[in-house]
Amino acid sequence: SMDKETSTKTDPKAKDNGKLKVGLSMNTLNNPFFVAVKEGAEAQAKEDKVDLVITDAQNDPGKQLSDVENLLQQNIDVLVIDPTDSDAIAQAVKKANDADIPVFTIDRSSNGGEVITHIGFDALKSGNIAGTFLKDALGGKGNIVEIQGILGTNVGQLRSKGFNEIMDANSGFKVVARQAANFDRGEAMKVMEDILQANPKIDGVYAANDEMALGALAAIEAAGRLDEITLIGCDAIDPSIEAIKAGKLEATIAEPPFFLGKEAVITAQKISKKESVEKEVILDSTLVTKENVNDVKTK
Amino acid sequence: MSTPALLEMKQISKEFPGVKALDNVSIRVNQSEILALLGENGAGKSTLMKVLAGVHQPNNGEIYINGNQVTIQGPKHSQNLGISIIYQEFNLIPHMSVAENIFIGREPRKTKGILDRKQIKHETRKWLDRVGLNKISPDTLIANLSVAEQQLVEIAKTLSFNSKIIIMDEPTAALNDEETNKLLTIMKELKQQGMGVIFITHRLEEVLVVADSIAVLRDGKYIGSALVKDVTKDDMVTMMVGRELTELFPVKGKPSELVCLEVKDVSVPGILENIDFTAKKGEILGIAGLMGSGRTELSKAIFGMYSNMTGTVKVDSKLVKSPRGAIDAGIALVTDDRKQEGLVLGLSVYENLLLPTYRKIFRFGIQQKRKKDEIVNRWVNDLKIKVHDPKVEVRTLSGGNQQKVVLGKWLQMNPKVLILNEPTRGIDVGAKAEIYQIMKRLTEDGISIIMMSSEMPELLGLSNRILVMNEGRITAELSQNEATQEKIFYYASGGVMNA
Amino acid sequence: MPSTTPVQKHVENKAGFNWLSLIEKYRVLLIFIVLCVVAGFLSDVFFTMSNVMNVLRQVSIIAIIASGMTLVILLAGIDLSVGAVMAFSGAILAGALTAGWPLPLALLAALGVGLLFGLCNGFFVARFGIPSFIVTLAIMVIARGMTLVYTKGYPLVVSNESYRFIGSGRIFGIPVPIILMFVIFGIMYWMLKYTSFGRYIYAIGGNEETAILAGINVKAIKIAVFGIAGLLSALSAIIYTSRLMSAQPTAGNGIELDAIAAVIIGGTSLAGGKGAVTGTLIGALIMGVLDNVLNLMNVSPFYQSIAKGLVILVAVLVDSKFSKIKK
Amino acid sequence: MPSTTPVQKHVENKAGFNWLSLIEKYRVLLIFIVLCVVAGFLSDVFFTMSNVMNVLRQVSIIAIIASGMTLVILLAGIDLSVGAVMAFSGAILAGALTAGWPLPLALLAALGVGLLFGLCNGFFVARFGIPSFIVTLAIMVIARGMTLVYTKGYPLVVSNESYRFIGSGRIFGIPVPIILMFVIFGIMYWMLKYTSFGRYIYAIGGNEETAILAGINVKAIKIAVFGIAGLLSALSAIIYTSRLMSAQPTAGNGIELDAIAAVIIGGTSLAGGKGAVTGTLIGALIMGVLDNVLNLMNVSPFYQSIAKGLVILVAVLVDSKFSKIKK
Ligand SMILES: Nc1ncnc2c1ncn2[C@@H]1O[C@H](COP(=O)(O)OP(=O)(O)OP(=O)(O)O)[C@@H](O)[C@H]1O
Ligand SMILES: Nc1ncnc2c1ncn2[C@@H]1O[C@H](COP(=O)(O)OP(=O)(O)OP(=O)(O)O)[C@@H](O)[C@H]1O
Ligand SMILES: O[C@@H]1[C@H](O)[C@H](O)CO[C@H]1O
Ligand SMILES: [Mg+2]
Ligand SMILES: [Mg+2]
Repeated sequence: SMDKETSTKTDPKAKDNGKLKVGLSMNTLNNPFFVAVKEGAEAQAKEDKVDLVITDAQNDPGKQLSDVENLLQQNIDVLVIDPTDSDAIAQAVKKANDADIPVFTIDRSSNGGEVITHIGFDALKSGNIAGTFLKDALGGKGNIVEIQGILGTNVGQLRSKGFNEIMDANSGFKVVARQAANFDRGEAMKVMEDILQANPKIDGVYAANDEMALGALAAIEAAGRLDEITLIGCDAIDPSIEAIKAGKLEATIAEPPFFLGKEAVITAQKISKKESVEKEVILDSTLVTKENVNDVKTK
Repeated sequence: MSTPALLEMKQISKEFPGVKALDNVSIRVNQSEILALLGENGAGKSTLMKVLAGVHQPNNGEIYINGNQVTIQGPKHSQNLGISIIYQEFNLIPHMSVAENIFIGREPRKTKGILDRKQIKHETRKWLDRVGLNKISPDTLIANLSVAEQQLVEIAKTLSFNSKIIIMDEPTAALNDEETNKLLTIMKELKQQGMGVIFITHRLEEVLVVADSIAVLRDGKYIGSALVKDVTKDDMVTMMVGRELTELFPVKGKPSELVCLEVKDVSVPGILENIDFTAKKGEILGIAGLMGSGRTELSKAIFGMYSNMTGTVKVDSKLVKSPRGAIDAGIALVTDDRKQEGLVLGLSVYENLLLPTYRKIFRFGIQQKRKKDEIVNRWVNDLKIKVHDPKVEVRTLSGGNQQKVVLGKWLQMNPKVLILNEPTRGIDVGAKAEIYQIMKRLTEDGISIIMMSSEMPELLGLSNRILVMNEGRITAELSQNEATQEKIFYYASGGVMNA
Repeated sequence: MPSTTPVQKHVENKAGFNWLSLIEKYRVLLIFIVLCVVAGFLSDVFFTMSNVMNVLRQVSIIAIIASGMTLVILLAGIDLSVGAVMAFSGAILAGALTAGWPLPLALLAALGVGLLFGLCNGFFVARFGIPSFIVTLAIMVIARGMTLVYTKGYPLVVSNESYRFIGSGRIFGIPVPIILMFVIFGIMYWMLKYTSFGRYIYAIGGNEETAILAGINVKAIKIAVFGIAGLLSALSAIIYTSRLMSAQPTAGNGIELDAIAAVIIGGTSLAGGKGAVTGTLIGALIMGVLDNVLNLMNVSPFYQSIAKGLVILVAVLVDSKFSKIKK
Repeated sequence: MPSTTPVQKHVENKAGFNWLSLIEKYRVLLIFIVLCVVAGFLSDVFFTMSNVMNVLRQVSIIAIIASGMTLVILLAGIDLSVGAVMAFSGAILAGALTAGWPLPLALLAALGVGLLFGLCNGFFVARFGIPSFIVTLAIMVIARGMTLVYTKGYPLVVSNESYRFIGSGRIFGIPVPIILMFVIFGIMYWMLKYTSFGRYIYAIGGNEETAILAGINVKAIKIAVFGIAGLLSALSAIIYTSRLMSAQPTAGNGIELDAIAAVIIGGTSLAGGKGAVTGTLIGALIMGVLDNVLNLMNVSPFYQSIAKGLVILVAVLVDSKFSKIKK
């Protein structure tokens, strides 16, 4: 026989204070983007007096499955998952299905099981936007550097794919360096330093998130090559907004995580009240440049 | 009232789990006196000395220095009280230089914390000269010294403390005659300078030469004291063993004519040169040589330990190429360094005894308990290994008893060739006699024994034939009738054999 | 790093010796029991059958890897590559299944790959005497790279439904990973205690030179031990991949530290020659229960790691207080 | 794990002895030089002054941490907490600057925090005899948690412009981090060779019991050594944070393994008592050059780790071939 998860839902004692109890399984909190998702969720939960139980899978899908198992032991009403990996999370979603706990995903989707909804961004499109920005800014030609995220996550993969669709479509572009820096600022700085050494002429740099963009920026600035390079990141976290205002970073893509977190808790309440929700909510990824940077709200 | 003794230990008791190592022991040492502390293996000699050195806290008893009672808090405190000790087990740091080892913890400094390396070396040379190690540089790493050289460094280190009381726990066990004599002379000098020396040894001749008085322990109990001039060697033995001992050496047997071991043109670059000899079934073949002559290396070469060896070693025409092959061919090797090569200190006596046999008594790799128990019981009894339970870690045994475990583990293999490198190092007289008996029995069964030994009486008393080595070569072969101490020394120090 | 003086080692409490030695022997178990009792007080879910199964199943992957790690550490070695080898074996398994290999063959392929990496570790360690830390670090980096190349960085989905049984099935109501874990520990326990292979591992870890001179084929045993560690990494990969029904390129990231921690908490000495797999099992359980109860109590993730670190510290502290022979 | 027979230790090649012993002594350096020459062939940028400075500056952070790690390993210990302590010290520094503390005070605070964590490691290791692996693992987890709590998971931006000098400034054209690195290694070299503190580290690592019997205050030295390792983690944090002008909660993640690898590649034995910081510096440089040249050549990230692992393996293999005293 196969595992059937039984939630301890019937335990009356655990049902303390009659509040709605939402489980939020985060893929990682070792990344400001996801910390902001968490904070958005927490802020909304506080506002609406919702009990929020958060776990951190530390980027390990196996741990995330365990986290979900542990959450299902705690008589939650709704389960929200920000998956580490879309394929692997299917098993966790199925466990929730078996336990009859309504479940939905945010940021990254699930490739299996039954989710009530998915709220997130389109990573492929995000990559497209970045590529298109460079095309417009550089007139479709020049030496390009791509700094990739964690190449074991679909966000990392899809952003790269989306970006390179544009690169490939424009024969004027030459991707002179393509390196991974795992969504980490320090690693991106180091990688960029080396790339700067190897390439006397660089026109555009795409970093798959803002943390890496800021790391690359540190290297570019130290090398005194700020003027020659057009740099775009992704996420629109506060320091990159500052950098755009200061004219050091040309652009980023707003996928404000804080609102994603808020949206998650709002949706969870709707579900518990049996209100109808869209099968899929793709939040808008918008390009942020000097022109519209003052309109961007991150919190 | 007479002047108080330099050192007095009164009613000292010390217990270890399952063992009462010391039971109301009292000894006394005066200024300018050499006291020999005697007793069988496991009698408690080292334990008593470790109490004095501050390594063990006694469960009971009092210690007086110059009539003042002291409680020794630890090793450093003991040093400060004017006591220094050569431990039975080496106490050196392998990857540091001789100089650093000698002055560890009390190095001459330029200013606080900064070493005066010149001064350290200078002082070291002085102390090395004193023990006759003048050819060794203070910068040599301990790891590169032979066992004997390490022992001499230990002695140099102890002397350098300029203590009032010097304890030497079997310092001569690893030394040959020449070095031993040098040490005995040093001891006499120390005595003349007014120091008190406590000397532990199993070689009673040394006691007669150097000591003023003896104190004897047996099974942790104090048996008695005497002045050396009042006792004979036999008296001492009787006090130690509790009974009289008959002949130490058994009558020599007659080897067969059948060759058992054949060593042909064996060379190891830089170590051994053209070694060529055979050993017969039932023969005890002694190997003599000075320190560094390559005896240890020869034993290892026969055992297949050098991958760069040329020439051949055969047992009953079976070629030996590795230790494993050597064992399978029927060679057993008792090495001279029991801590490094003989024992797994963290494992039990039981398992140490069985280590080389496991392969044989395991059926398809699975143990057979009854067989194992049988073997262990037999050898613990035969060799009188003093251990209250064979399951205790071998590290808790006294030095001599550890050595017996090493012997036992090889003897029970029923070897065809038994190589013994310093087999009775640290073994008490009683046990020695028994080991010699066992060797005799083995030769009667047709085993051939190769024995490297620095103990001349042992070598002469047991060997049917003696090979003498010098600088990695065999310089002489002496039959049992020709062999004398003088001849051996002549060839060992480079003399050539005239054909 | 031993820090007690040789003197202290010998200090013995006379009275109640047997009682103390019992505590000493089972001290890790005691700590575990105390932890469980506390966990039971803190969360009433903790002792429910479903949660107990849950914890055991979660622990199984680390525990199986830690059992192999125990052998390596008994040899005074270390294996940092277990996590990376786990990822690669999982990828091979998923790849094979996707390519249509029958399940048994795919499983064998995964196990074979794990074994191969392990033997490779063992080979470099035994043949060239390179420290295992650096060999297995290099192999770890290589295996990670190979996994990324093979998977192109994407997780590989598995659709073979009968394979799901290994990670999520039950036999007599007990989840299969738990059964596998106990079987492995049973075999390991027996092997270390009753076979010459097992005893040689202790001898080599205790004093390698003596072992060589006793005619033990030290190199072969080292190679075998690393091979077993690799094999068990692959077994963990089989469970892990089945649990997720997909092979993750990042699988087993950092699991080596957890496995080593389990071994050490379980009382096996990094210096080699001393320890047992029973301790390792309890060590792994301690860490698993800790994770579980912190989650059950809804401790914020940031504070969880602080709490986890503190409990580990307290556990080894108590352990060192109970143990007379501190290593 | 030593694998060579004791015999081999004694094997000495008589002919050309001095030549061989020279190779043996400087073998790590030789390997490094070969690597550089190869790197020069593969990329013509490699030997430009600006790239050399670039590599050295990049290496400085790991190297400084590795120098502290060398002391710990010489004591037969290990310190897994260096990366986490680095992250926490960096966060404290950024926090202090943001709170308006003057720069020197903020720097002292960071160094103090690093020192404190280090002393804490040392205390548990020395006082209770707990294996350093597990103590520092626990402290690592705790420090990571504290960093996350303190920073709430976000990087802390630093705006003090004079602070930027430490990471990005130059003195006589040489980047400050490089100068700091060489100063630290100079001090370490001198200390290990010419002070009693340094020699006692070797003594304790070589034979702790002997050291105790010689009256050396083993506990104090252990605590001091771990303290130094913590202090140097903080110094690395100061450079790292200044380079990014922001304190990263994830700073130093996994740096402990790189630092340990540098120490081992540099020839220091994990068993303690043998080695030197000069080797560590070269070990760190080998790893830095490797990363740099793979990036310069734009090797795909998937293949980079395979290449890196292979080169490390080859380096230690060649090293073990040259070295007669294999440990
Ligand atoms: N650390 C220890 N733990 C347990 N038992 C010990 C320990 N040290 C010594 N013993 C036991 O105490 C007894 C006395 O040992 P000791 O080493 O003093 O003997 P010894 O007279 O020096 O013998 P030898 O001549 O063999 O050196 C032995 O039975 C030994 O097993
Ligand atoms: N690793 C080494 N490096 C340099 N010299 C060494 C090394 N090992 C041993 N020696 C030297 O080689 C010589 C041979 O030592 P060994 O112990 O083999 O001699 P031996 O003939 O067995 O004498 P004994 O055992 O009586 O001391 C010694 O002088 C020693 O200093
Ligand atoms: O979308 C997120 C963010 O861009 C983050 O910076 C890295 O992980 C991705 O999943
Ligand atoms: Mg003794
Ligand atoms: Mg010898």
